Amino acid sequence: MRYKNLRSSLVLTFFLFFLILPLSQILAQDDTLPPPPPTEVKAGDTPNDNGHSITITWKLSGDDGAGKKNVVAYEILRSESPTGEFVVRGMVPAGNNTYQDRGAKEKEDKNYFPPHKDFYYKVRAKTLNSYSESGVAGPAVAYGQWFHIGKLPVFVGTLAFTIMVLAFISLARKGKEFYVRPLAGIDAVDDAIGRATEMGRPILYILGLGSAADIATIASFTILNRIAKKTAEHKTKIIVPCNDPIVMSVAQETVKAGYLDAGRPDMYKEENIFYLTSMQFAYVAAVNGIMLREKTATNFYLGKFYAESLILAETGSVAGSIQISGTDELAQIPFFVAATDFTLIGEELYAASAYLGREPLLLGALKAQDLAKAIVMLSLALGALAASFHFGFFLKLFTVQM
Amino acid sequence: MRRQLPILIVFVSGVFMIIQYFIPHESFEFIYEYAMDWIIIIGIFAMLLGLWSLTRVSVSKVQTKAPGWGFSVMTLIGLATMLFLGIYKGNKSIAEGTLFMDIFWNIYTPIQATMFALLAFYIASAAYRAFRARTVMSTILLVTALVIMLRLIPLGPLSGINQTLASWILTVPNMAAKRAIWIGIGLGATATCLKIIFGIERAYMGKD
Amino acid sequence: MVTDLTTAIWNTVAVFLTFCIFSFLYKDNPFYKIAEHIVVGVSAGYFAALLLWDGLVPKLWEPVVKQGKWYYLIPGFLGLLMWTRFSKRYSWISRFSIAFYMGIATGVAVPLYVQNYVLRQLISTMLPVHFQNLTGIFNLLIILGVLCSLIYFFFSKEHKGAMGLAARVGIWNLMVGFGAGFGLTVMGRVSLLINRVQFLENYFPSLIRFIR
Amino acid sequence: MTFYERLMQLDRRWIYLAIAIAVIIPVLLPFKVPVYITPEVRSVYNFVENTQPGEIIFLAIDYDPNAMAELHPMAKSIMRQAFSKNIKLIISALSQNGPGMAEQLISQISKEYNKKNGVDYVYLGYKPYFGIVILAMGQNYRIPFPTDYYGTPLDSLPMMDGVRNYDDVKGIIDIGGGNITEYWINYANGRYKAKVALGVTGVMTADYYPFLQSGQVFGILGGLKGASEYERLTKREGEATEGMSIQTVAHLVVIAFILIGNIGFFMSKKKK
Repeated sequence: MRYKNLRSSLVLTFFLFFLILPLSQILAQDDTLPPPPPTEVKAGDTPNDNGHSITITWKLSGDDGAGKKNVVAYEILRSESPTGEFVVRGMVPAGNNTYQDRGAKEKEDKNYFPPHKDFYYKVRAKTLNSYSESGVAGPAVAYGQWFHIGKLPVFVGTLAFTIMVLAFISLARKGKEFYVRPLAGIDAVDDAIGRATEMGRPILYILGLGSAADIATIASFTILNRIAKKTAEHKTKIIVPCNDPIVMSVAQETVKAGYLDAGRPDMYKEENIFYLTSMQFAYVAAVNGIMLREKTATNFYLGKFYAESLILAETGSVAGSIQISGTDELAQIPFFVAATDFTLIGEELYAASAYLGREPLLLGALKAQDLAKAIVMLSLALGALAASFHFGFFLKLFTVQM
Repeated sequence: MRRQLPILIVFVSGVFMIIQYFIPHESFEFIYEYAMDWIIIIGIFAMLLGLWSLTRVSVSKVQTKAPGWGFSVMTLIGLATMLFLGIYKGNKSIAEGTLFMDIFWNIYTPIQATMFALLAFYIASAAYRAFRARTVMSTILLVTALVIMLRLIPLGPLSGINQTLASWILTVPNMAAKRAIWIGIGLGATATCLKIIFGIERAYMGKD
Repeated sequence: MVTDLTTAIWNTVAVFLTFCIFSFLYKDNPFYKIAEHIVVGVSAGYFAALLLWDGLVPKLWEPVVKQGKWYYLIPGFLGLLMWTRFSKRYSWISRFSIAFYMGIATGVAVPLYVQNYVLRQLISTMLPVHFQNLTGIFNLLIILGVLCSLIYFFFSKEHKGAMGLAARVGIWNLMVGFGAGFGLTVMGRVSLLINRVQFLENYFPSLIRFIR
Repeated sequence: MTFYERLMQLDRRWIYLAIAIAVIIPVLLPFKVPVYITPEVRSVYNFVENTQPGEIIFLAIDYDPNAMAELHPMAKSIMRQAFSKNIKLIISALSQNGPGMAEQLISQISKEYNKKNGVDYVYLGYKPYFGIVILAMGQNYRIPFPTDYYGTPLDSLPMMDGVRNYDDVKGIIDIGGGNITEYWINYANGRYKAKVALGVTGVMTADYYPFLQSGQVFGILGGLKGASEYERLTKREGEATEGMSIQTVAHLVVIAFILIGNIGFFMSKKKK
């Protein structure tokens, strides 16, 4: 089939070269003459997909970007048999030589693309008033893959990092101790809880606006647990208003566990970890009220925050509370840095629970993060060298092809 | 049973979802979509817990006549009204033009827009308080913020220089800062997930 | 625009609530408390109704009842288990639902964070460095900025000596980013206030016209 | 407490009051503050100024109502400038939700200057696949648009007589709120060597400056600020100038308070 295709396109090229070309020069500006057709059309399963797509490639028409330069677009046509009726499946602008013919995976969908079925393709080069068609390519069959080759760098990265984390944790388990440098925001936590105790005022802990599926919120749970333990030891009240019912449920378990760790399960009060509303600014309005009326001595803002970050931080500063913040939401870090006393920036938020608990296993995971960072930095330096000296292959190692 | 089995569930579902990402086949695509629906559906059911919590806190304020209990009555009325209006006519209850949506547009929306607008005031007071040239770090913060804000101020020929400087800040050091933070977040978040999946961090599950 | 009595009343409510919130700038007061408490109840009720009709119905009711996807009963059952939290004695059963929730959420996140936050940022920072024009030099500065800022995030090494210097440059670079982020946002926040003032500006004349 | 210490600890309500005044007064009593005209805006203005009456400029309105606040003032100023100089316009609207909005704008401004459709301007309207449309117009406007927005064949419009493609217009000004802008640069300029200038939203501005440096575009109007500069150049101040004046004053207030805080800080430190 392919061979025949090639031959027909050769014939066509020959024909074009000796007949159409001189003619077209005579009728130089006449767009009614068809352009040379696209050649070497190939159709095959789209790699790394769910099995509802075929990729078509071709060689550009002679008038695309060269010759008369009057090709505007390519149309891609499909048929179920080489001689059957071809229907237009899509169009791409001139200069492009690939097209992915994809469809829905649901059988009931109008645009359903059946896998494991033979299809034939043609590509049409279009000018203003005319077009020309390539030979027929195919049959091509769409089928799904069981591994996404383009995601290999992600796979390797994930696997390597997982091994590093587990390795350092097992080292820690064997009793190896890891040093961690002091972190200003963390050192402030003890002082802040102590201050609340002295003043006899409650501590406010805000988990942010994220759901329990946001990793920043999950990191915040781990910090909340350590802080709840400390507040239980100090017999200080901790208030946790939530904006998501699941977050509330998990926060209740987390705080309760903290009180148990401190040996004070009797002091745990579920009603202090409550739900307000899920709507952003209604929630913020209520938290503002809590800060001013409960006169909280210390406010923690740790998790996912959006525009409300600054409203909370400014209201807290009006109330005279000590404020410790941390988020992975890039746009909000500046406001926390400006308006709160201590800010855990990005990765520091994720490291905080290890710092607070000083549990060796978690410190081991921190060490793994540092090792990964060192590898990233080394790769970056090598990558920059590779880019400067045009070693494309090195960059490809890190490129994810979706 | 109370703790070990949930930890095992986290491990199995977590590892499965990681592997799923690398398999483009449609059977796994289906599982992914199905799993995301699990999260949504569990979240929807939990809403009743949320409503119960809000009601209980408000009612107990009213019962104990805590300071400002009258305001809690307003919360309860607002909640009950919206729940009733939002349910009594089936799924037509939340269509445009109903009292339900009128309340949304004329009570919720103006309050949320005004809360949002408060930021114009707070950004000014935060800038006043925070941007003092106390240390090298705060001076850097202050100077960059000034350069960026001065874009909008006519400074004659200096505006041209400031414009160049501002767009350099945005495209060079600002870009570098973002990238570094993102990489750090990527590693930190991944490590946090792994700690959850492998059951090293399990406080969120509660004890007993 | 005020055109009839209903909109006149609604608009007046909206304007009143707008002033209630603005009054918070002076200090906490009963008017703010009114707006605050109403909006908490109203928004929670609104959200719950929305979850019911736009969440529960299309995600659970329709798949099971209309499309016969019985397997959607499993997450429905896990959802029901969350309600064991109403009882102190059986609340531990809700852990099964939470376990699935957390397992799925963290599992989905791992490769995405590795890909979008680590690899993608890494590859877009692998820029060619040269000295033919400013771009090549700026690329070098970006790379150095990223390296120093990453050193700042090292937890297991003390920031001393060369490492300390790099970490300090790193945190300075981060501060430049934060200053820029802060400065850029002022304009958007002022726009929000302008919109609010314009809302009030439109309300009063149109109310007067209506009363006349 | 000394005077300088007091400067450091102003009650924040004074700051709120200053911001309120800075925003409310200009909304009620419009005024204008001086504006520095950046060269990338001036070059767009000069380009239109130097176009001769009867020549054609291509204006691409590639945004939808979401971006109106920032981009509508640009489109208005440019259309007014062109019509007042009897320059003809070919206008397209390739953003999916934009054509209706663009039509309203065109009919409004053309009435102001008593300009006729088909004679003084042509409105092509919308076609899907903007990449292909932009490429095809480089061949001939009639490929993607056999008729104009109102259904009249281009061949029967007097203004389109002998006007085939980008070669027959003086240049292209694309006002865009999304990724269509890139296609004008890559296709119209990259492939057909048309002169292209841009109007973009504030958040997009920094991303498009590199194209100015590389000479692929000859001018950029960036966000509300670019729009207000343009209004100032065309001596017809409108919404952009008003909005920008408020912004300028509000920014000045913020900067002033930062300075006050720092003066207080330095002076009280000096005393000790």
